[in-house]
Formats: sequence, structure tokens, C-alpha cells
Amino acid sequence: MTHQVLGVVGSYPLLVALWLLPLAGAVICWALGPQLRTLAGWLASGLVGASFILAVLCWHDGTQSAAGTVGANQPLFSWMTGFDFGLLLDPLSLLWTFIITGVGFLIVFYSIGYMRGDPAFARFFAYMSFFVFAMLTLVLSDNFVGLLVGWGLVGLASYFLIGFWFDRPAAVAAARKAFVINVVGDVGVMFAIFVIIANVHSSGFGDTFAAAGTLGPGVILTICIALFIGAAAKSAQVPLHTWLPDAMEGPTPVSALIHAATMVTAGVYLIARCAPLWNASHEAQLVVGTIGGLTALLGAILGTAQWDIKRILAYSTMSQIGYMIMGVGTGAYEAGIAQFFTHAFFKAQLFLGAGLVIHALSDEQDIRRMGGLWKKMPFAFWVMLTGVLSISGVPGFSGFFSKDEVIYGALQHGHPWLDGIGIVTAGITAYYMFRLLFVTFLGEYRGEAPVHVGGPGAWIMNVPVAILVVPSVAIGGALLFGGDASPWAHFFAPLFAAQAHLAAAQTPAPAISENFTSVIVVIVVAIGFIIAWQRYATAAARRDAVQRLRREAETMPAVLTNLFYFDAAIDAIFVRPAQAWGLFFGRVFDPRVIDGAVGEIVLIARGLGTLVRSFQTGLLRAYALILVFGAACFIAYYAVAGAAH
Amino acid sequence: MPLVLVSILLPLVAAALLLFLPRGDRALSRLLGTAVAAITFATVLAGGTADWSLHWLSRPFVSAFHFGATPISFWIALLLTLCTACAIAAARVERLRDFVALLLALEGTMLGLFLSRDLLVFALFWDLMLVPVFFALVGWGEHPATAWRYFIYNFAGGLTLLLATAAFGVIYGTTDVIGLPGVALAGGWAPWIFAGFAFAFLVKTPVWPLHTWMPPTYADLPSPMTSVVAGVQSKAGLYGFLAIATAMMPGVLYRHAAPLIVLALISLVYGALVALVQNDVKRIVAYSSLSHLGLIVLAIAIGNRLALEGALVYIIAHGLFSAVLFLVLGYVEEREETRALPRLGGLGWRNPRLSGALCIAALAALGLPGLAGFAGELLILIGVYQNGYVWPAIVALVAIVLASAYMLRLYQGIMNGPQRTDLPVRADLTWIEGLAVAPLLAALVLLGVYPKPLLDNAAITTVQSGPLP
Amino acid sequence: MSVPIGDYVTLASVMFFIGVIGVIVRRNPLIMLMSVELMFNAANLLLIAYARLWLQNVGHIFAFIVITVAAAEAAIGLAIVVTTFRPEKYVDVDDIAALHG
Amino acid sequence: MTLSFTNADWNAIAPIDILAAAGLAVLLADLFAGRKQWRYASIVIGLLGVLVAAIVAGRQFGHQYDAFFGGFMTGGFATVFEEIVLIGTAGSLLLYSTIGPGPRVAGTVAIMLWSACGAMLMAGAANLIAIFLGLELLSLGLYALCAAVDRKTARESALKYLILSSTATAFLLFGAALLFGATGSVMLADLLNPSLASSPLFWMGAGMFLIGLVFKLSLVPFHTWTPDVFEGAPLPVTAFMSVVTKAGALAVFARFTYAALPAGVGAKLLLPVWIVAAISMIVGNVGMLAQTDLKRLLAYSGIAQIGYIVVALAGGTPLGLRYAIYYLTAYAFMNLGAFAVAAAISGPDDEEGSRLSSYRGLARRRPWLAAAMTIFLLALSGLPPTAGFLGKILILAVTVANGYIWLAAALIAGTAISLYAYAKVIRAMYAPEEGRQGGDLRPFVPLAWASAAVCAVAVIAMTFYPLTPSNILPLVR
Repeated sequence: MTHQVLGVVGSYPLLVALWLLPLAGAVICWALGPQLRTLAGWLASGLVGASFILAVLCWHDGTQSAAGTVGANQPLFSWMTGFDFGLLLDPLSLLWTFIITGVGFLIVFYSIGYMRGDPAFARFFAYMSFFVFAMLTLVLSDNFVGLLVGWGLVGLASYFLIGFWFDRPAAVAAARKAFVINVVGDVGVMFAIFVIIANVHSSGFGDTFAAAGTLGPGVILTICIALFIGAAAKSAQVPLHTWLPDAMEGPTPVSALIHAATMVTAGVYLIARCAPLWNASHEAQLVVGTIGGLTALLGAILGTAQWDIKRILAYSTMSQIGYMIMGVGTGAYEAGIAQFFTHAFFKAQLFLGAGLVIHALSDEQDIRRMGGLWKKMPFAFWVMLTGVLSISGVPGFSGFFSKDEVIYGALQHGHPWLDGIGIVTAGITAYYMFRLLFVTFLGEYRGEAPVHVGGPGAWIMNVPVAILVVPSVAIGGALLFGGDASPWAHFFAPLFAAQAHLAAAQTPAPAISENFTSVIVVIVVAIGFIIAWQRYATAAARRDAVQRLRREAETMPAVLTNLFYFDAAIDAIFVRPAQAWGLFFGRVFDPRVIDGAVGEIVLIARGLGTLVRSFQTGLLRAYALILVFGAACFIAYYAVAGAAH
Repeated sequence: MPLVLVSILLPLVAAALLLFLPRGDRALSRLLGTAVAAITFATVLAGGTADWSLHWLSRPFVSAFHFGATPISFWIALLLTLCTACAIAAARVERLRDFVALLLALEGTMLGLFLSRDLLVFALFWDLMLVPVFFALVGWGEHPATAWRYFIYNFAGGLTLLLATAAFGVIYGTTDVIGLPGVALAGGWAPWIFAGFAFAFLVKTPVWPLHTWMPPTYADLPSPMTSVVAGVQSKAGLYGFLAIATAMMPGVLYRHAAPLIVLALISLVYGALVALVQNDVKRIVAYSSLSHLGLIVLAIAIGNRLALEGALVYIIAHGLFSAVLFLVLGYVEEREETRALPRLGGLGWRNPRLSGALCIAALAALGLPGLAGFAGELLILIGVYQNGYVWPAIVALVAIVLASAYMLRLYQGIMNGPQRTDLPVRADLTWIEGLAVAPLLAALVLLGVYPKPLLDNAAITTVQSGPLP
Repeated sequence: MSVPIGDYVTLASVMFFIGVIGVIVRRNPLIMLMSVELMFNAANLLLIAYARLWLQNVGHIFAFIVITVAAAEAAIGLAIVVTTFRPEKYVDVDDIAALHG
Repeated sequence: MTLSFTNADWNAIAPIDILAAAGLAVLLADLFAGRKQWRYASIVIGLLGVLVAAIVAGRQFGHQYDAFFGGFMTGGFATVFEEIVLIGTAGSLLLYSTIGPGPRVAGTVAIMLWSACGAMLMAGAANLIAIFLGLELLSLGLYALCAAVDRKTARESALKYLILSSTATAFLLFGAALLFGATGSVMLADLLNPSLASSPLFWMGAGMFLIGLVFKLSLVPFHTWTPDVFEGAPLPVTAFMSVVTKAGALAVFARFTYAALPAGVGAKLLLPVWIVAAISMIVGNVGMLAQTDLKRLLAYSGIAQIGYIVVALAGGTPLGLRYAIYYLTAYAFMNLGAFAVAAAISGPDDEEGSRLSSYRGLARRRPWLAAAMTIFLLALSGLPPTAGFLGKILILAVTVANGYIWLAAALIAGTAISLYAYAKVIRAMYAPEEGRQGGDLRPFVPLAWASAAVCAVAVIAMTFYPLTPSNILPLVR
């Protein structure tokens, strides 16, 4: 199995440590949970942090390597004949590793404060550590089977964490829904593996991508679509997105880490990882790009109609991942990944900021019962404000650069209408994010719950959030500014340069320049902001906010309150028919038809028994008659047989 | 005395001797039973693989009491002995002494089945292994009809097996053939002989539409017995397919694979759909078995290397997780005195260990990557796809999705949700109860992470025996 | 030999047939026994006729043995009939059907 | 031609003589008996006679001799059947230890011994006269034995048996006369003449002869007497009938099919027998389904079991005969064992052991008896680890090998039906008490228990050490 295709050399045992440290944290927290008490949080975050440091070390070592490429690989063991597992660190996985362990560390650390006093404190950190381990498995694996293992395990971690408060029926249902939909995705990846192994006879990335050129277009398309089913389920793409808003039943740090920063972007990773396959199939790119764009738009529209602070963020996550998928789907890999990168920071920040609010309001999540909080929680307000500015793509903030790249990337790769969708979505994004900000923080406080701010240990929650503000504001500019000459492009050059050139050669250069799109985006964003301001932030709006919000809720179109009927459709098409068939088979077919048929046989046997018994009348002469009848048959036979012989 | 003989006779003799113990001494019965099963496990591990043979018949065909493990049966025998030890350790039923004796008898007869190298001896133990279960159903079952259903279906299978064995012996001249290389039956009779075997195997597995004995049986038997029956006895048919049909009549098998594939696929989806809506927790697992074992039948009908390897892995995996599932459901029933899912709920708060055990088993059952079930599923389906069966593979994938739905429904329905006030509050797993499921869980994880040892020695494509290292 | 063997066979068959009919239709066990005797004697007639035909006196011996056995059988049979019907008013086999099913 | 018999001729029938003498001895001993318990003495003397006869007969094995100018063949086949008859006799005699009219059982024991003489005569008989004599000797004794208890049903069974059996014997006799007419000889060996194949007389004679045999084997539709007689007769007599009558009739049938048919007619001539055997396997097993009386159940079971045995002979191969004998031996042990258990839970009256309801919960009250009964029932249903299993598979194998697939199929179908009926009894014994108790706990009866134990051991041991007489075919003739 060769990794040379990915430009990676050497073996690197440090990777194993990087990979397994969080697992150790999980096992310790799980096994010794009650004994550890709050130590569990420190231990878990410490181990994730150590993992991050190792990742940095890896990066450092990798950039020193002779070939001048970033990365390393480490064979692990042979799972079964033909299935060799190994770890692979290349620019792509390195980036994800940074986010998983880096942002992961901050969020786990934040959780120490957020989960304080929870009866299952240690269990939470066991799950979180386990998630980090699983996600590392996903991104570090050097083959599809290993990726699938990680793919499944992150789904499990997500399930555990969504259903963390498992006495809440809603959480339990949400966890199950998330898991089942994620299994749909797993199954898609599995199917892709079948096709790959049947055609390539290996599940390694290297072998697969090396063979990508030799596979027929039908095969490639099948693989890509199957993989995309996985990506869509994991990354909440239409129509498999319905689990993500429900997943907000989990504790807020979970939403920040799993359902915003890392796990839900696994689909982006998968598509970027399989760039050689997507490059080989224009149809696949079209499908994926379209669905990405559609998700971005739908997520944004639904985001405007939510009242739950976390659900707004969830739909925004969905929408933002739509951007990413659109980016990597259309071939603008660097742009899509950039969007992931910046999103990880500002969305984590937004969630953690929202977590501060929720925590302070004793788990109140409805923004209609908030308001005026900027006075009571200025820190949270500033955190949220920077996050909102970044996500809305206000020039200068990280989100601006990455979103710009994605939108322009669509155009660049020959999908002008996706470009249009991207622009419109940007405007809607600005609208609903500012709506969130204004309704939550401006005006007068509308809730009943008392607001607790500060208290001992508040710094545990505040510090990570504060740290996150820095990259969410600045990292975009630092890395992305400069287009093809940016550090970002340089970093990914070994991976995507060839494809980028290939794609550029195929598609005519767009008539519009990048700067021109940027201007349009800024204008649209400004429009979105203005509408939000008009509706929620003017003095009049602030004054009778209660009535206005109620009216808005009452006049909300049914199609929005019903979330475009996706849940109802899935229920009607899949869930209820399955249950109906199950009931029919279990209650009717088994007992009536199958057992009925067997019962008939038994009845026939019993009937024969009765028949036999009915000949046993007990009357001697009847017996004699039967005897003579038999004898007559015999005699007849022998008379005929004797004569015939 | 050769170890292979010891491993078969030890449980049988122990079962008989156990009946001389005083009736009331439950702890002693359990202890002795567990010890015997554990020793049996050790003997299988240590030397149950060497051959031992005693001449039986020379006419109308050659037959011998020939025992010894083939690479496949070695693993199944290990699974069996492990499951039995765990089941006995977990047993809490009334009339425990008799129950333990029955479990040991079941173990001995099933060891005889899996370790026999002679078809006639195989057929002998086939019928024999049904008897302890019948007695358990008679003595401990809830509905008299269940015992009949088990009995009628399985002995009907046993009879066709008998006829097929006789015909095989007459045509081939010897039945001392299991695991022997180069045995191949062809010709006009072969399809009929195959049909005789296949019917017995399909009933035992079971496969739709021969499955209706299974859910009530699994539900009615005391859970420890169910765990052995569902975990291991259900593998008898699959092992039979591998050791007899695949090995000796591959031509017939693959020429008539289509109906098998169809039945397997129907079982896969049918079992999953019914499991989705059952309310009796043991029936959920029973129907899930129908679905899961359909996958193995599918693999056998496809029959390429990957599928067969997957079948072996999945046989072991399914044995482990269904054993755990039933044991844990037994614990639940014992604690809460009900098996109805709507009446259960919220146990996870007070019983974290119980909840954890059920969780791991349920996850293995739904094919979570990293646990043993996944390895088997993946290999099987790769094999299925490789042979060009795209739609069967897709149907199986649908069943996997359904599996996640019903397994989570089962797990969450029992463990999650608000704490119920109408259920008795009981303590979490005791040490013994925990130890009874721990080895099975450990094996599930171990084989999921590293299933290679299972396949290293199993020359499964031809199912020929060779000396195990 | 004026009477051809076929006539003996016919006569014997008719006797046998009458005996069979007697067993079936008569309700008195004694008469049934007599019918059986008739069947035995039909066989005897056949034996004697064939003994004559083949000039083999073993047929005679066989016939004598049959006669002896038939006598013994009649003795036992009568005893059984008597014990069976002693409590009954009428001798009718149709009254005897305690065992059935 | 001088008719003189040598010592060898007399030696050949020595076992029969010994048995007859033992019967006399039982009666004589009873003459000297006081009022005391003489039941055991009669049984023990009878058993001794059986034992001596068995030893003497056993010593003849392998020394083939055609005694009385071929009228009685001994040394091989006959010896095997004689031994089976003796086993059956001994097993039945043992049951008199609990069951019988009052303390005096000498008369019945003696008659039973003499009846067994008839069966032994049938085992070796090679001419029509001997066959007829043996058959009548066996039957006459049985008529009396059936009625030898003061019970209405017993008398009824005797009457039914008497009328029906003698009617069937008349058919056999008429057939024998016709065979004599066809050959001019009473020797079975003379039937081998190939020219007979085209003689209608021979065909008709053989047919009517077979009717008589098939009646004794109680194959459908000549079975109607069996359930009633088995149910009505005293337990030991039922046991005796179920084993000894069948053994005798089977010996004659086997000799007739193997050693007395012209070449090339076998398949066609015996076809009706195979057909009725197939029907018997079905009807016998179906008939068991709704029975409430053990003896009646075993009667139907016997109808089917004999069907299995007869099927083994289809095709006329030596192996078939061996397996028929094997299964017959196994069947003897299973049935005798089952009757022994029935006797062990009965009082002097056998009603209790007959009622299936008295087996309910037996496992609690008498676990060992229940275990033994389970073994016998498993054996009857053909399940391992019993001789019934092996016997059935051997018969299946030989039937398939001989090309009689439809018979094998009927065997399987019949067995499938029978499983339910046998299992019902097992279930009743082991089911947890459901309110209603079974009968009282009867005292320990050593002889019946011993008989059950021996039979159980034999039934299991025969599986693992399948003793079938080799080279049986040359010995038939």
C-alpha cells in the first residue's frame, strides 16, 4: 500500500500517541468516573490538549522533512487479510487534526465550567474524549475502512452526547434520530467501499486514487454518490439534515464541538479527501455542488424562522456546511476547506457564547424570553457580536474571506447559478444572525428566569471563548488574503494544485472578477443587516418587542414552521410504512399466514387421526369387513398379476 | 483419553452427576456448572482439536465416532463453551440444579455436533441437541404451545437431515467426511440430498418462512438458555451449510443459490421490520436474529472468499452479542418482572453497568464499526457485491439501517427516558452477574478491533480441515 | 379321476367365500366361528384334492393337522365366547364394542 | 424313503422343547404351592426355562442344520429370531411380577411359554405345515392369555382376536393349500422353482398366504384388531404380542421373501406388502395422535414400527434383512421397556399404567422411571441416542440404496407425525405439576424396574455398538 500519491513519506510513531491519547482519556474517565469527580474534566481536556501539542509537533516535523511536504504516515496493523490499517497525516488531515484537538481542547475545557454539578460529569468527559478519538480516527485513517470505523464511531459519540441527558424524552428521540440518519450515511460509505474494493481490490486511499483514472465513469459516479450519501448524512445536507436541529438537545459544548466545528464537517473532509474521484466525475460534482448550495439556502431560510437560540445556530451550521460542500463539491477544495476552517472558530465561538447565555438563564433557550442581555452580560454580547460579524461575512472578519472564496469558486468552476445562491444566502445569513443578536441582546429583558452571571469558576468558560474570538476575527485575513499566493494556497498546493489547474484549464475563466463578487456579497450582506435592524433594532421595535415577536410567530408561514415538511415526508415515506409493515408481518403474517398454514397441517394430521379412529368402531364385524376388503384387494392384485406374468 | 472426547463427555457426564446434588443448593449447582463449562472451554482451547475416531458402522456405509475440530468448528466450539459458562454463571431460575444440568447437556450435545467429523454423528447430535431445549421449554416455558412449535419444526428438519445423511452415505459410501478435502457429491441425487440438508439447516437457523418457532422459543426459554440457543444453537445450521453444503456440494449449492438468496433477503428485511415494532424485548432480539442470520445465509449462498470469511466472523460475532443481549435482557426481566418495552424505561440511572452491557451488545448488533459485528457485515457485503449482487447488497444495507433503529429503540426503551416510578427499584449488576457477561463483551470488542486471528487458520473457502497450529 | 381338479378348486373357493361372508354378516360369534371352520375346511378340501393330484400324502397329513388344530381352536373359541357372553342376555357381537377409537 | 429322525433333528428343536418343559414345570410347581406368594416362583421358573432355551439356542448359532428333512432350519437365521422371541418372552414374563390375576400366575405363565414355543417354531419353520403349526400354537395360547383376566375389555379383546385372527389364518391356510397345489410340496424350498413364476395358482397362493402373514404383522388394513386387543389384553400379554407375535410373523415373512420365491418375481409379488407397509407407517402414526391409553398408543405405534421393519426388506438385500433384525431387536427392547415402566407404576390391575394421564408429573414422583420411559419414547420416535435412531437411519439407507425412495419418504413422513404423539407423553411426564396430580406412588417393583433398566441400557448400547448378525442371508435357507 503506497501513500506516495498523497506526497507523504516516512513512518511516524508520534501519530499513534496523538491518536490514542484522547481514547486513554475516555477510558479513564469512563472507568474511574465517580472517583475522579471534577478531575475528569481536567484530565480529559489535558489529554486533548496534549494531543493538540503533538499535532503541532507533527506539523513542525513534517515541514522539516526532506521532500518539503507536510505529513507522515504510520502503518498500524493488518485488520484482516487485505485490510491494512494505518494513520496518515497530510495537509488535509493535519488541518482537521488541528481543529479537532485545538478547538476541541478549548471546548472540553469550557465544559468543565458548563457541566459543573452535573451528576454524570465524568461520563460527559468520557464521551467528549471518545468523540475526539473517533474523529481523529476518521481523519487520520489512510484507508476507507478505517475512515468508516471513525465515521461510525463519531456517530456513536454524537448519539451519546445528544442523548446525554437521557431522562429527557426529546433528547432520547433526537439521539436516536441522529444515529439512524447517520447510519444511513455509514451505509452509503459502506456501499462506496464495496464498489471500490470490487474494482480496485484495495481500500487504501493511495490505491484507490491511483486507480481513479482507470475506472469507468459509471463506477466513479457510483462511488461518489455513495460517498456523498455518507457525507450528506454526516454533514446535514438536504434531505438528510433533519437530525441536526434536533441534536441541539445535547449540552451546548457538544453542539459547539460536534454539531458545529468538527463532526458535521466530516462530509467536507470526505469529499476533499476523495478529490481525485470527484475530479473524475463532472456529474458527481454537479450533484454535490447543487445539494450543497440548496442546503446553504434552505438552512438559511429556516434559520430566519427559529426562536430557539441553539436551533438558529444549528440551521446556520447547516447552511454554512452547505457552503463548504458547495465549495468542495464544485472543485473549489481550498475554498470549501477554508470555510470549514473559519467556521470551526466562529461557530464554536457562537455556540459557546450562546452557552454562556443559556447557562446564565438556567437553560432558557427561547430568544423571545431574552432581550436586553448586553447590559447584564457584556462579555457574552461582545463574543456573540464578533461571531455574528464573522459569520455574516463582514469584510475583514475571517468569515468574509472564506465565504468569498466559496462563492467565487463556484463561479470559477462553471456554476454561476450556485454563485447566485451563495450570494443570496449570504444576505439571509446576515439577516438571521443579526436577528439573533438583536433579539437576544437588545431591548428589555423579557424572561422570568433570573440571570446569573459570573460566580466562581466563570473564567473556565470565559477564557476559551475569548481565545476563540482571535481566530474567528483574524485568521481568515491572515491565511486567506492574497488568493493563489496566500499561505493557505501554498499549504494545500501539494494536494489540490494539480486538480485546480486541470479544472481551470477546462472551464473558461469567469467574466466577473473576484473583487466584483466580493462587492456584491458585501452589498447583499448589508441589505440583510439593514432588514434585521429595521425589524428588531430600531427604537420602535425594541419598545414593543413582545408584541412584535408574538405577531411574527403567529404570522410565520406554515411551510417554515413545518420546516419545509422534511420531517413529515421522511415520516410518511419511510418510518410509518416500515412500522406498518412490521406490524402487519408481526401481528398478521406470522401468526395468521405462516403459523396458520402450519396449523392447517397439524389440523389435517389431527383430522386424519380422527379419521383413522373413526374406522376403529369397536365392532367386530366392521373389523372383519375391513380385513376382508384388504384381502379382496390383495386377491384381486394377485389374480391380475398372476395372470399377467 | 483424548481431549476432544473429554470436552464432549465432560459436560454430559457432569449434567448427569449434577442430578445427584441436593435440589436446594443453588449456589453449588451454579458453581459446579460454571466450573465444568469453564474447564470444557479450556479443554477445547488446549487440545480439542486433535482427532479421535472410533469405528461405528462399516455397512451400509462407513461411519465412525470421529471427533475433532475443523478450523471453523474450533471457533464455534470456543464460542459455545464460553457462552455456556457465562449462561450458567448468570442463571437465576427456579429449579436451578436441573436447569444447569440441562444447560450442560445442551453444551455437550452441541459440542458433539460441532466437533463431529462424521455426518451420521452430526445427524445424531443434531437431534440430540434439541432435546435439552425441549425439556427446558417444557419445564420452564410460559406457553405449552411453544415447546410444540420448537419440537415440530426442528425435528421435521432433523428428519430431512436424517434422510439426506442416509442417502449421502449410501451414495458416497462413507459419512466420515466432514472437513475432509476433496469430498464432492454430484449427480442426479445431489440436489435432493442438498435439499434435505438445506431444509434442516434453514429451519434451525431459521430463515423466513420457517422462523415462526423461533420468537416464542427465544422469548419463553429462561434467558440463560436463550442466550446459548440463540447464540450458538442457531449456528448449527450455518455451520452445517459451511461444513457440508459448501464443502461437499458446492456445485449444487451455487446452482441453487437463487432461492437461498431470496429467502435470506426476505429474512433480512422481514426480521428487521418486525423487530421494529415488537414490544416484547426478547422478541425484538429474536426477530433481529432472523434478520442477522439472513445475512449469513446470504453470504453462504454467495460463497466467495470474502463472504465466507465474513460469515465466520459474523457467526462468532452474532453468537457473542446475542448471548449478551439475552443475558442482559434476562437481568432486566429478573429485576423489573416484565419484558414489555412500554412498561420499561429509565433503568440507566440506577443501573449504569447493566446499561453499559446492553449498550455494547446492542451496538455490536447494529453493526457499529469497531465491534465484531461490523467486521462480519462488511466482509460479507463486500463479498456479495463482488460477485455482482448489487441489489442484495443494497437490501442488506437497508436492513442495517433498520437494525440501528430497532436496536436503539430496544436500548433506549429500557435504559433511557425518565425514571419510572411504577417499576421496582433494584440494584445494579452484582459482580457475578457482571462477570458473566464481561468475557463476551470483551470478546466482542477484541474481535472487532482485531478479527484476523479468526481467519488466519480458517481455510474457509474450501472449508477443508487442516491441523491447527 | 372323473372329477377334474378345477371343480375341487371351485368348490373349495365357494366354501371359502361362504365362510368369509359368514364371518362378515353373522352377529352370533358361534356362527362366525363356524364360518371360520368352513374356511378351514375349504382349505382342507383343497389340500386333499391336491394331494390326490400330486400323489403326495403330505397333503393328507397337512389336512389332519389342520383338523386337529381347528378342533383346539374351536375349544378355546367356545370357551372365550362363553366367558364373554355369560353376563349378556343375547349373544350378539355387535353388543361388544367397549374397545374402540 | 424312510422317515427316521436323528439326534440332530431333535437337538434342533431342543430350545422349543425346553421352553415347553418349563411351562410344564411351572404348572407342576404350582401344584405343590401352598397359599403363599408363588407369583415369583412361576416367573423365575419360566425365566430359567427361557434362559436355558436361550443358551441352547445360542449354541446352535453358526451350526446350520436342516432338521426334519428341511422342515425346520436351525443354526442361523432361526436362532436369531428364536433369541428375539425369548427376549420378548422374558420381558413379558417379568411384567407378571406386578400384574396378574391374584397371586397365582402359573397358568398364564405356562401358556405364555407355550405360546412362545409357537413363535420359535415359526422362526425355524421351512415348510408350510410347520409354519401353520407354529402360527396356531402361538395364536391359540394368545387367545387364552387375552381372556385370562377378569375384565370385560379383556374378554372382548380375546373374542375379537379369536375371530379375526382365525379368519386371517384361514386365508393363510387356503393360500398354503394353493401353494401346495402349485408345487405338490409343502417345502418352502420347492417354491424356488422358476417355472412357478408363470403359475397363477402360485400367485394366488402366495397372495393369500401373505394376507395371513400381514395380518399377524398387523399392517393396515389388516391392523384393526391391534388397538382393541392391545388395549384389552393384560399388560404382559400386550407386551408379548407386540414383540413375539411380530417376531414370529416377521421370521416367516423374511424366509418366504428371501428363500422361497422364484427368481425375478420378488418385486412384483411383494409390491402389495410394501404398499401396505407404507400405509401402515402413516396410518399407525396418525392413529397415535389422539390416544389416551398407553397400550393403545403403543398398538398404533407398533403398526407403524412394523412398517419400518418390513420396509427394510424391500429389495431383498442381505443388508436389509440385517437391519430389519437390528430394528426388530431394538423395537423389542423399546416396547418391553415401555411396558415395564407401565407395569412399574401399576398396581395388580394394569389400568393405571395404561392410562396416559397417570404419567403426568412422573418425573417428579419417579424420576428414574420417567427417564427410562423417555429413552424408550425417544427410541420409538427414532431420536438419538437410541437404537431407534440408528435403526431408522440404517433402514433409510438400505431403502434408498435399493431404490425404494417412496418408502423412505413414507417413513420420514410417518416419523414426523409420530414425534408429536411420543413427545406428548414426554411432556406430560416433565411438565411442572398443573394442578392435577397423577396416580399414587406405587411401591418399588424390582423385576419391572430391572426390566426397564436393562431395556434402557440395551436401547442405548445398541446405538453405539450396533450388533447385527452378519452373513444372515445364507442362513435363511
